[in-house]
Amino acid sequence: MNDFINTYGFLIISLVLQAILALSMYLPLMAGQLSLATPGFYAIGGYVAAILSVRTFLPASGTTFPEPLQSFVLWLGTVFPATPQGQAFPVSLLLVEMLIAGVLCGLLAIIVGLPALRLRGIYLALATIAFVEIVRVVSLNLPITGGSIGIFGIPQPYPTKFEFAWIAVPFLVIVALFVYRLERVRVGRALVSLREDELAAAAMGINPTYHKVLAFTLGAVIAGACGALSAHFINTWNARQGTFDASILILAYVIIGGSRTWLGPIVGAFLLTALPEVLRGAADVQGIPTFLAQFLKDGRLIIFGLLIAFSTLFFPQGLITPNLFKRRGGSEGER
Amino acid sequence: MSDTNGLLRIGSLTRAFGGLVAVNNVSFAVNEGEIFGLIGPNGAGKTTLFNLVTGLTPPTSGELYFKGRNITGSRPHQIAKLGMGRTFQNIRLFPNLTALENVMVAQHIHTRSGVLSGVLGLPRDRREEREAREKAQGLLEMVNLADRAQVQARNFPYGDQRRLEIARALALQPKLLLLDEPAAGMNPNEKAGLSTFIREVKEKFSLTVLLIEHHVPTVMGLCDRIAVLNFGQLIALGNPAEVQSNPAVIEAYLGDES
Amino acid sequence: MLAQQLANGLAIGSVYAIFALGYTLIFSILGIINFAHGAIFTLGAYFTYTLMGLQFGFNGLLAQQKLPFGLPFWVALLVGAVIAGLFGVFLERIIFRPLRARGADPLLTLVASLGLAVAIVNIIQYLVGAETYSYPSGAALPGAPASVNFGTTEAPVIIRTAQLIIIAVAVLILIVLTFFINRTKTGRALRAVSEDATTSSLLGINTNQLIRLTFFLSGFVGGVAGTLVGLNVGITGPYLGISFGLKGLAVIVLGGLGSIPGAVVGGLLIGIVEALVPASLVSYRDALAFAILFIVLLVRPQGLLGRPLIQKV
Amino acid sequence: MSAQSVLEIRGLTVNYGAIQALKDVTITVHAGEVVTLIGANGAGKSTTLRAVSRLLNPRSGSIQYQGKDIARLRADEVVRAGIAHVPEGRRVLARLTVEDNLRLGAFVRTDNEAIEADLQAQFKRFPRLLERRKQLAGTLSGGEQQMLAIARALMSRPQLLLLDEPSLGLAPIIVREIFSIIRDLNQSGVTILLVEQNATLALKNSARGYVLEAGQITLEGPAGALIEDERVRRAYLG
Amino acid sequence: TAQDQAPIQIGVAVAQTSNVALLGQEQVIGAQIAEAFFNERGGVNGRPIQLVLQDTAGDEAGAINAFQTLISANVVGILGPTLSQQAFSADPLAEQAGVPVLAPSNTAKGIPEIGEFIARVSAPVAVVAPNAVAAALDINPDIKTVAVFYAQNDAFATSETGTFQETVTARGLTLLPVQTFQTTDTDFSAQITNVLPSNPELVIISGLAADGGNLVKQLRELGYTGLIIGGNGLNTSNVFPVCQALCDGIIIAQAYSYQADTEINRAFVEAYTAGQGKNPPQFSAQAFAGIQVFVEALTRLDNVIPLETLDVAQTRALLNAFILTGRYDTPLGTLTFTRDGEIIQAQFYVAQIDMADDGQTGQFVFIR
Ligand SMILES: Nc1ncnc2c1ncn2[C@@H]1O[C@H](COP(=O)(O)OP(=O)(O)OP(=O)(O)O)[C@@H](O)[C@H]1O
Ligand SMILES: Nc1ncnc2c1ncn2[C@@H]1O[C@H](COP(=O)(O)OP(=O)(O)OP(=O)(O)O)[C@@H](O)[C@H]1O
Ligand SMILES: [Mg+2]
Ligand SMILES: [Mg+2]
Repeated sequence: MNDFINTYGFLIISLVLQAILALSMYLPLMAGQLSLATPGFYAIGGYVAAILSVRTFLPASGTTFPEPLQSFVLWLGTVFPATPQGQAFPVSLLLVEMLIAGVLCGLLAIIVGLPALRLRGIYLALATIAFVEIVRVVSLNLPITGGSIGIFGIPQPYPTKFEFAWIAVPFLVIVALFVYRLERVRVGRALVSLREDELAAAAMGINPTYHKVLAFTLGAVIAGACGALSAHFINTWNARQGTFDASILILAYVIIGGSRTWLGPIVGAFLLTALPEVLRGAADVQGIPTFLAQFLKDGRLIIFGLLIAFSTLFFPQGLITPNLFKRRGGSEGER
Repeated sequence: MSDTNGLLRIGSLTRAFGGLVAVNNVSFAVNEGEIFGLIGPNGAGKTTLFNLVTGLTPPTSGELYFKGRNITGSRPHQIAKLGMGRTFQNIRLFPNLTALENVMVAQHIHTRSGVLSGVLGLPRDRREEREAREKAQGLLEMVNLADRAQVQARNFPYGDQRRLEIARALALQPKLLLLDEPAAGMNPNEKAGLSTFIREVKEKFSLTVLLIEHHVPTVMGLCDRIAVLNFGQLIALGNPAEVQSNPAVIEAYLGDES
Repeated sequence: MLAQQLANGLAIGSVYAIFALGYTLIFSILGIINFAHGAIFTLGAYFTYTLMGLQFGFNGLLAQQKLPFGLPFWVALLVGAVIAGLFGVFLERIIFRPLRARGADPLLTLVASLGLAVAIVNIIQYLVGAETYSYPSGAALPGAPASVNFGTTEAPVIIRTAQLIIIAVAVLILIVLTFFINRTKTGRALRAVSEDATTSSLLGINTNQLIRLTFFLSGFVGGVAGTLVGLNVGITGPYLGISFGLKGLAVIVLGGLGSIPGAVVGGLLIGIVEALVPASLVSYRDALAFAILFIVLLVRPQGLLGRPLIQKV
Repeated sequence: MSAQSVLEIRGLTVNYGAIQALKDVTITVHAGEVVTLIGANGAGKSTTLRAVSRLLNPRSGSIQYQGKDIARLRADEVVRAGIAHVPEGRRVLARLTVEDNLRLGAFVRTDNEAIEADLQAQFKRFPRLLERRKQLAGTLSGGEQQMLAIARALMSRPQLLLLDEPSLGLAPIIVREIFSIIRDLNQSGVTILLVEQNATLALKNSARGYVLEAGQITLEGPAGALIEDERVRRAYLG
Repeated sequence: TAQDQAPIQIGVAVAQTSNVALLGQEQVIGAQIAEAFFNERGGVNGRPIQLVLQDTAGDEAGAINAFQTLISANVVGILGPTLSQQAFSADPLAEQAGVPVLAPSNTAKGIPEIGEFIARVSAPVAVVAPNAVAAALDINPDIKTVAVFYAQNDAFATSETGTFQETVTARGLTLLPVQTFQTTDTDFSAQITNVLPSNPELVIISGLAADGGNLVKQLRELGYTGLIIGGNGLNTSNVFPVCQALCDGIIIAQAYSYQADTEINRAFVEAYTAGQGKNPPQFSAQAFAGIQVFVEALTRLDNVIPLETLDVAQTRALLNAFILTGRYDTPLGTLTFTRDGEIIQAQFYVAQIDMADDGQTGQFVFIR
């Protein structure tokens, strides 16, 4: 058991964090908005935590800021004291970082979302990818984000990766419960009606802009806080954490898992994150022929890709559909 | 424009699509409590006029007043909130939602529950949710769809979808109900039933109804007054008898043998 | 200097454009973003390499292998592109058609194409390694100079020959495709299928056959593009095409989804914007390109040449 | 009535998931006839037409067209065999022009000159379409779209025409026009299976009729007899 | 003999997939040659070694997963990961678990400082890079203006360019505005146009093989005739197919020379050439050296305390101490470590690329 946790502890927490990101992308999708901005907010959240905990904001010897910025920076330095060697980073501060990251991303989401959410479908997707790219390039250029090397040596709140479960699991549970409930109440119904038919929804008195920005912002808050947690979790943070590839991968979680109910994104994230590692593990299973073991190792991404492609055939609405929960009329006769 | 003090006043409304003037300088008023018909040949601009009134299409020029307020340029959800509900000529239900959910969505403006309180399920929100559900169920009963409340809207046959749309519009508790060809796709028997139904809900909810319909007996039997559009222009306005005998209307719309 | 930067933009942009042409073709007919296009593009480059009878490197299953014969470059390019086209048809048969038959969400199709892309890229790596390959220099136009100066010696406007070939071929493909789609009966049927496949079948259109044709054309164009880009920058590994995925998407969206001239205009425009970024801001180049894309979309939500999103209520 | 049958539907059963939409439906249409199918909302009229044009797969039953089984053909092959379907809800190709829509109606034909002539004939029939020739079909008014859908179906010169509520959303003048077209077509030898809510008008223009209730045929007979039938009068003629 | 006993497992966590695989594949080859080579010579006092390969792919999570798997598999030490950024996230795990790590190619600043158990056999760029500038000035003492290009999204290229720029300034040369690109770029004409009108006499490129090779090619095609220095990312025969004949003359500082005339290097070159048909690149040599350090340190340890008497944790801890205190004659030359784990390498080289007339094959000719 201990062995298992040692080997797979990191993976298990990764699953949880990826599931949170999947839900963050699911929220705007609930309102029919194909936003791929999640990795952008995730990256920003991570930088917030990295900068605060590694104290990169503190001016290197001698540099001073003009007042009142200087006092603010000094004050920030007292709030986030240096973590002494060999001592754990206080969990309370980690939670504060998550909060700050969430709020910051939320505000940014409103600013980005108000203009961007006038776009639809693929156009919106691309505008949000543009956002992700801009965040990436800017963080490559700023000194405070450490350029392409990024920020490393982020202090650890726990001695082992698996213990991040103390924060990650409740975080996922809260987010999942939130989305689960949201789907069943007034605001959630308004979001879904926008996905179904925006014009008709507007004619029923639902303010499209407000609700779209709301869903987008909620997603951003979650992604930002998740980024803050992840920065500690993977020790280092750099511009490669929030990229187009991540956008697409998270979208795959949501779609493969099922994009019409809260459980889908979670299941999708679990499966797709675990799969390459399961294949890695399968190669080490005793007794399988060496050629197969070799292929499982070298070709594991081939299998991964094919599984993604072909699973869509068997679950054309995603793995988890609302019909799993309630019985509704199907349409098998339609060609 | 100044003499009438109707619930809905349309002043010199014009809408052009490129070179095509779909609605051309139309003015009239719909009085509170009446059933007002809008007829005219295909492509005369009736649906466009509906879209202008409900804010889905911005006018090229002209003005709109609803309950005495200038609503020109208001957004659709704002107009809906003021008390205007509508159905669509090409049915626009929320296809993957159940009939019940379709109706509940339309109660949005009459419920309060916010994101957090709703998610937390505070007692007040639970009550509100339950009431909304009951009210929606009641509306479905009125349109005879209560037994299929849990069926997704897209699985309803055409005629039932029309009725569901009406139920959904009623859930807005509108002052003014706009129906775009509500009887399309119904047989004469069902059309007669629909007429009765419209009259009933009008009384029950003290509605004003603005209605587009091509089925002449339905229109004539139901409406207090009728406006006739042709090529975007208002060519006649009056009670059914007047309109029916108007030579211009016969020529453009009814045809001679009716 | 400005003229040279514009020429640079044209050159960069033509690569984006030629990549985007096949990409947009599938989008315009099927309404799906086919991420596997980047992989087919890459395959095209490798097919041509193989058909020229050139040898593979030291990694992968096919290490040190080569065909017993070798075709001249342009013949290999055409045959390779046909194989790439057939490969597209094959993917259509095994994934996209079944998905259509099951009424899958377009996003799911996108994800499936992503899976295919991952698989293909890794199959390439499994077979021939991650090494770089290239066609022999001068393969395309033996004896031609490496670049052509369109300006004077004092104020040079230089474009590299490989890029001139790409520009020429991109324009040729654009003309042929535009004519085909707008002027022929099959083209009209294709547009019908892109609107509504069910209704099209009610008009006697064999939708599956046309969609197959689309995949063939897209794969063919992608194969040609992959080879030409390989000629320009070398076959830089299995990720050659995938690395264009993001820019390619930006290009077809900027140009207007489904618009074939839009792909070319969008490609050239992004290329020119990138080239005109002042030297001091060059490290923000990608951000600027995307910022401009963002702004263009806010002003013209349907892209430059896209048809406005009509919604008759 | 002894004419050979063009369309023979036997024992047709169609399910939508768990819902049975048609049960053991049997309908015969003879060459040169107009046959009307009436029934309440959701009775299965559209489903019947969709099964014939192969937009859906029946669970069981046979569909024979001119003596050949078409239950295994693809939708486009059915069109090539000579059947045109004006579907419920118009389904014009929204982002193609009116003219493109019409030309696509003749997709299965290769006689280019005759196609041009037919195009002009449709424009003559529906002058509104001529006016709107270059307009995108999706921006037409509802009624205009309906005209386009009918004209488009005629462009394939069908031998059997399936019409699903052709008068839906049309002004009275145009409705009359549609029925005169139906008569003309029929006189020129086209066989027609008509679904129509305006049952009186439809039956007046047909030879025979079927009444569909909850997925089953409950009545059939000569049109005149159906118009007189008390049950039909009460349920469908209002 | 070596085959009788259970082998000692050494982990190798490098990028076998993703777009970093180009480098990772070279490392795997080097490590595998070392495995065969040392087992042939009796392994660790008669006990064979066995490599346990885990793919890190190109990202941080992949590196962490690979490291976790290896740590749990009870390897005595780990060679890896490929990228510095991956090292920053994965190495702390090994540090925590007390597993010695040798970085085969992490040249960024701060790697050995991650912890006691982290050391590297890859000399930091700051040490290697200046040699190339010196060599260029030897060839052309008239160099005045220098243009610098670097791949902004690559940690390695970013730190390398810093060193290059410092060297250039320190030597009193004029530095033109620095041009950046991304490793995924394929067209560099815009950047080239930015500097070419200023007539630089030397161009320095920090990037990876594909982008760097294309940059060289396009510089030449657009008319640049001066000297070109390539950073360590271009230090692989994989640039040959990219710039072909135009690669000719690129100056590259080396931490390794296949011409180094030592016994171990001759053996390594022979083994590599037999399998791969070309001369070994630096990445393979460094991976070989990494395994060699493990083997020799294990051997010394075994001489002092027999390995059978130690459990895994003890082996790992002692191995780390033995690694840092040893002196190794590797293909890279003689290596020792500082107490931090920083490499002290005795010798560096500068090579120039010489392309054959067909423009397809080439070799690195050592000039220093
Ligand atoms: N978005 C648009 N772009 C171009 N033309 C349009 C647009 N919307 C409507 N039209 C045109 O405006 C005219 C009026 O259309 P509208 O839908 O209002 O007609 P209608 O009176 O409702 O007709 P029907 O009874 O057939 O529904 C039509 O000729 C139509 O083609
Ligand atoms: N896609 C579908 N999925 C599930 N059920 C369907 C679907 N389409 C139709 N049905 C059901 O099949 C039955 C028959 O529908 P159909 O559309 O054939 O009726 P109809 O007679 O044409 O009615 P209308 O006059 O309203 O057009 C109805 O009960 C309807 O609910
Ligand atoms: Mg209308
Ligand atoms: Mg029907």
